[in-house]
Amino acid sequence: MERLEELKKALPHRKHKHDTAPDEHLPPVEQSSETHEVWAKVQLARHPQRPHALDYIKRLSPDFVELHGDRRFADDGAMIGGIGEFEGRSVVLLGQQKGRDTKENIARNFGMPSPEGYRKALRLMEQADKFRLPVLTFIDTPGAYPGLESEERSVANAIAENLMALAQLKAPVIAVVIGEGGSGGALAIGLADRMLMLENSIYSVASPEASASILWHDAAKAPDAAASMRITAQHLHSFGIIDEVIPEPEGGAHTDMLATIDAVKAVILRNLEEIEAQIGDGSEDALEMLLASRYEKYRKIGQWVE
Amino acid sequence: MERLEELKKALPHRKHKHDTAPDEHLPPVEQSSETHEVWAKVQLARHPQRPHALDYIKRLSPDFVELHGDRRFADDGAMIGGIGEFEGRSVVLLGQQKGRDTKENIARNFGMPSPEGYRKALRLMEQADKFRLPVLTFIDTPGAYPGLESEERSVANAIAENLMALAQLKAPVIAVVIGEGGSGGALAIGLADRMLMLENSIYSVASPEASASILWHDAAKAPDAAASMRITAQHLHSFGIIDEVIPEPEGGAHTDMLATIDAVKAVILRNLEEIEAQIGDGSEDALEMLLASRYEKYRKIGQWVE
Amino acid sequence: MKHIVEAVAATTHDHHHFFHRKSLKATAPVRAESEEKTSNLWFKCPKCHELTYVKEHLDNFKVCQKCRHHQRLSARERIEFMLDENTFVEINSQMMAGDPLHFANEGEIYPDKIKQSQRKTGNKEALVTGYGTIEGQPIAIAVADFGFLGASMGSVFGEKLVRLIDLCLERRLPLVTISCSGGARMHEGMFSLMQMAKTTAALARLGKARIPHISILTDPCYGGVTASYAVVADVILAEPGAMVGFAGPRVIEQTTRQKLPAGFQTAEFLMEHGMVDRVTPRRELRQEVATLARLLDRAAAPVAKDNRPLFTITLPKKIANYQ
Amino acid sequence: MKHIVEAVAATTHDHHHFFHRKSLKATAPVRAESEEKTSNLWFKCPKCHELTYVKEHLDNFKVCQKCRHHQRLSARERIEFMLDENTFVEINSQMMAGDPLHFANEGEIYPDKIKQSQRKTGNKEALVTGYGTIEGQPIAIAVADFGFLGASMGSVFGEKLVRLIDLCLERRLPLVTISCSGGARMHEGMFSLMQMAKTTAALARLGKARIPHISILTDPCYGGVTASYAVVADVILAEPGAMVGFAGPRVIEQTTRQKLPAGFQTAEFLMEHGMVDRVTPRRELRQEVATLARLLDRAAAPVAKDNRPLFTITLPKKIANYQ
Ligand SMILES: [Zn+2]
Ligand SMILES: [Zn+2]
Repeated sequence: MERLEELKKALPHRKHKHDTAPDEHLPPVEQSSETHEVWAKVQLARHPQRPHALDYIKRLSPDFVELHGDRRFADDGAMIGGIGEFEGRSVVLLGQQKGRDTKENIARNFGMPSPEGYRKALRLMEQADKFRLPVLTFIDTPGAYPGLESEERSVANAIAENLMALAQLKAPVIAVVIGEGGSGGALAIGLADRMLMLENSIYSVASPEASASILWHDAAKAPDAAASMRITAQHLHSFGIIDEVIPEPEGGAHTDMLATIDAVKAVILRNLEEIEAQIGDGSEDALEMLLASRYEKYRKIGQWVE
Repeated sequence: MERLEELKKALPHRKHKHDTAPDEHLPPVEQSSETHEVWAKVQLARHPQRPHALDYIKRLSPDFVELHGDRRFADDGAMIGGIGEFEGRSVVLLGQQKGRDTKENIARNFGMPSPEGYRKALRLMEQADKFRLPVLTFIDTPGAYPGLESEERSVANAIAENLMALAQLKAPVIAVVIGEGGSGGALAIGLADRMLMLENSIYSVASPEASASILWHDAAKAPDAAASMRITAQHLHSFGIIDEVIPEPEGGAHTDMLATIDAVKAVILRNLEEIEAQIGDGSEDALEMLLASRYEKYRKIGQWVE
Repeated sequence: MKHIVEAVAATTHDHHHFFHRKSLKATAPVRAESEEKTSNLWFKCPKCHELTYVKEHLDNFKVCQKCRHHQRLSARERIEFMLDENTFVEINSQMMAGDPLHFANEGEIYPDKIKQSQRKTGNKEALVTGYGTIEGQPIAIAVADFGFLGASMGSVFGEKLVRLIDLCLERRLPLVTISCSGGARMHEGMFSLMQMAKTTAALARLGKARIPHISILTDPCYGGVTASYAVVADVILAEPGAMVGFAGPRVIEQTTRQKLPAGFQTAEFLMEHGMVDRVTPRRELRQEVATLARLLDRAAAPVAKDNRPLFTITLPKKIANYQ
Repeated sequence: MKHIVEAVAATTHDHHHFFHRKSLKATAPVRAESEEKTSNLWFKCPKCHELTYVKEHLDNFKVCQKCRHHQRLSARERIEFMLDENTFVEINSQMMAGDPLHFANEGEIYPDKIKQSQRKTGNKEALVTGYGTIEGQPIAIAVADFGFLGASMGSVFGEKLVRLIDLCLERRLPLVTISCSGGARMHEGMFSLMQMAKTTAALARLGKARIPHISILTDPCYGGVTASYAVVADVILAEPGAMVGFAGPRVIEQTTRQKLPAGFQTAEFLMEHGMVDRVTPRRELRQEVATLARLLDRAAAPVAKDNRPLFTITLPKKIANYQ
């Protein structure tokens, strides 16, 4: 599997062109070995001992102060938010948080946020905008919680308003997929200047299981769905949808939590410093340009023929 | 009673000074006739046939489009909001709405808004700020609904956030007390450039009944509380807390709804045109000055000794 | 329950003059929804099984006179109904989906699925965009067609909407979106998910320019569309009975084992929960949207302190050539 | 339930060194709350009836070691506890209430009620304002004193807070408010209600200048204060068990006949309902407020496109003479 991995990485990173037919064909899907390899990544992405959002947050920002509640309805344990210092500057940190054991998983709804979780994030995004604080987000969720109350209090509205806030946030935004990037529920804290993914993390429009049941009415075919839906960090990097793949220790992040977290920390810092250099004194003009380039980043994503 | 009324009106309108001891004494409270006269006003303010917010809104803005919901939790029938045309310009209209009969009163919670009612108003204030639309508010409520759920979803937060939005709203804001101005629940749509009151309307820090039970542990003493708490339009005008008292037809607004509404309409239009003249082309500088003068209006309210 | 045809005709007739002279042309194919169809002459309402002359049904914009059931409309029908006659100018009509994932499903490749939908709907993609007037009010309009792969949002859907927003920014045209969607365009994977961010980020620019966005939610509307541009609007209208939500009822029942209440995720449910501004019957939509656009269209472009535009909108060079 | 005094002293003692060297001076009168007081030597917790040496009780900032009941503090005690020693500079200490309504209640006139409270608390009014440092972090601070007419908000309360905000604007000092209130200052009628608008409008200017406001809610906090400046803050902390709400429990029960749940309107209830950022034990407040102020104090003043200040703050001339 590693060999294929090397081969994959050797592929030149193609800056996808959005307004002409895809000029070269991706290698066809060899059902078995590709499926097997991708599914291994899915299992690593979901590994119970994989570092979670709070593990990163507390290491990157030792004096992190968690801030609770959406000031409307409730506090949601599946979404962590707060402020802290990161390498000498104040930042807002956000992340979906899974539980380590059943008890914590129940308290945190298995990392599946409800509308109030996204609205807590919204409130903190608005605070970041007010004080011009960079925002670091750690994405790790199977998706937004699909419950009756999520529809009553409109998780759809909450996700959309987060996207609006992130699109207008006048400070650097850096998002990292550290495990599972579950559809819109992940994207709701994932509209950023830099989109990073850990090597064995996944990010998909629908979970492999959901995709399999939609496509073949058989959730058991999740591995096939995972392969054909191109949900790995490498695939998404090749599509230009994410900006950088962060290597993990051999065998996956859970084998060496600290090394993984410090690797992520270094990549975040480099990307943040690059953006801060562009912003310079943080004048309104410079921040308008930041928003313009953030917009262009998403404007370019898509393939069509005219 | 009218004679006393004339006499009252004849009193020169005193611009109260905030930083020196009140130089002349208000006439002492003659318990009976003053109390009787004030209580008559309270009853007129609460008259079941008195014109309600929607009566004004529909006459001032025939093409009024009501907009529902706070986009967070629910729609509240006790608060009306929407947009419409008023004398050639687009405006946002807000008001607390009482019911005409028991059925409607139950649907509208007797004009006592819940947190979602204030948050609907907040959303429309933000829309008015976005499109620089003047805001006209019609105040008529016994107060915010004092319920278990009002505390769960924090009506206090909702009121405070409305005050913040109104303080920063970059367009003219004109508020009119058309009936009962019930404490913070009324003020939540009442931070304005111009504060108007109908002649027989009342505006108080607590309802006469509540004041009586606080002061004398006897709600039946409401008439005495009403008199000593200075809650009439005339009193508040003399304190400089409101800017203008709008005369009502003889016997009260309910005796001639149309005449009352048109009187209110004329006063609103005059005040709005005055503010619009100051704003001129609506440049950011002009709007900053509008906010500064709105701030000064409230900064001056208060009497103390140094 | 069989109505006397005349009575039906009579009542429908009365209704007729309530509408302005517009009505859906009889030529429009009456099969946006897989209803039982008795014959070309009669239309049978899927909800109350009332029989109506097809002509009458079209005159009433495919709304059942008896039970008010709002039948789905294709994008063409919707545009024809909403816009003043002959004012619609379509833009970017030729854009077609790519195939970034080389997607194949049970032997059928994505490009073939696209061709099927094109034949079925007459559109090249699920979103039709352009500009025109409603009751004389100039607007830009984007209409989703459920007939085209369930109006799923893929790269073309996103790019066409964003180009329409460029037009709105350039000409200060209010934006009207009429949405329905079965969810993401699975065939385009993460390209599809990212359209949520792309379209919403474009709306952020529209908002900063103080140009209004009026969104109309029509049956059915789920997933990425509902969680992006369709609910970030100055006014959100929904058609009566339209089913609108994020997760589908089946998924919710499976995940939570909860019994879903009657009327769950209907437009009325959303209204009660504060999520839409109004539930507006189809025949009142034209008037209401025109009024709202007119009221909100007056805001001047934002001017900075020194009267320089508050921000410069970088528009792609290609706005000129639209067709 | 009587504890062996040594044990109490021992446990208290252990706790002692956990705190920085600060502790409330023994001289501070231990009667902010009308608790049963066994003698000057002992303090009996009103909640769990635990007996503690007064000295120990003061060392623990009047928090019961057994049940964590947070006893109310006067403004002086609060300032002494929160600020680094000898750094507090009081401003506007001489402002006193007027009597706009010539208020009399059962033969007692308002000015006399004021004098009573002044004797009782040593303050001229219910709000004490000034500036100093917390763990070295410079801040401006406003503390309400429940002993002064129930910390009801009248003209002086409002004006002193707004003048403190002027100071914050002038020196870019983070604002810390420590609130408690029984509600409006009935004696000043509508002048009191209007302080809600006045104080919140001042916070709007503070926010525009990107100067942080950290609000601490302490027991009890109701009415106008809770529905204005105290909940419009960048961070809201609440002391454990503090009762915070808008309408009092009695009023709610009378109006709705509803049975109120256990813990209704406690700080923990607010946290569960998303209304406060943290419930912070008293002895952790200093550290937490200092950290939050430091983190949020770094934002530069907002600069317009041409680097002119985004807005000019008109400060009243009188900022200079404070005392
Ligand atoms: Zn029917
Ligand atoms: Zn105790």
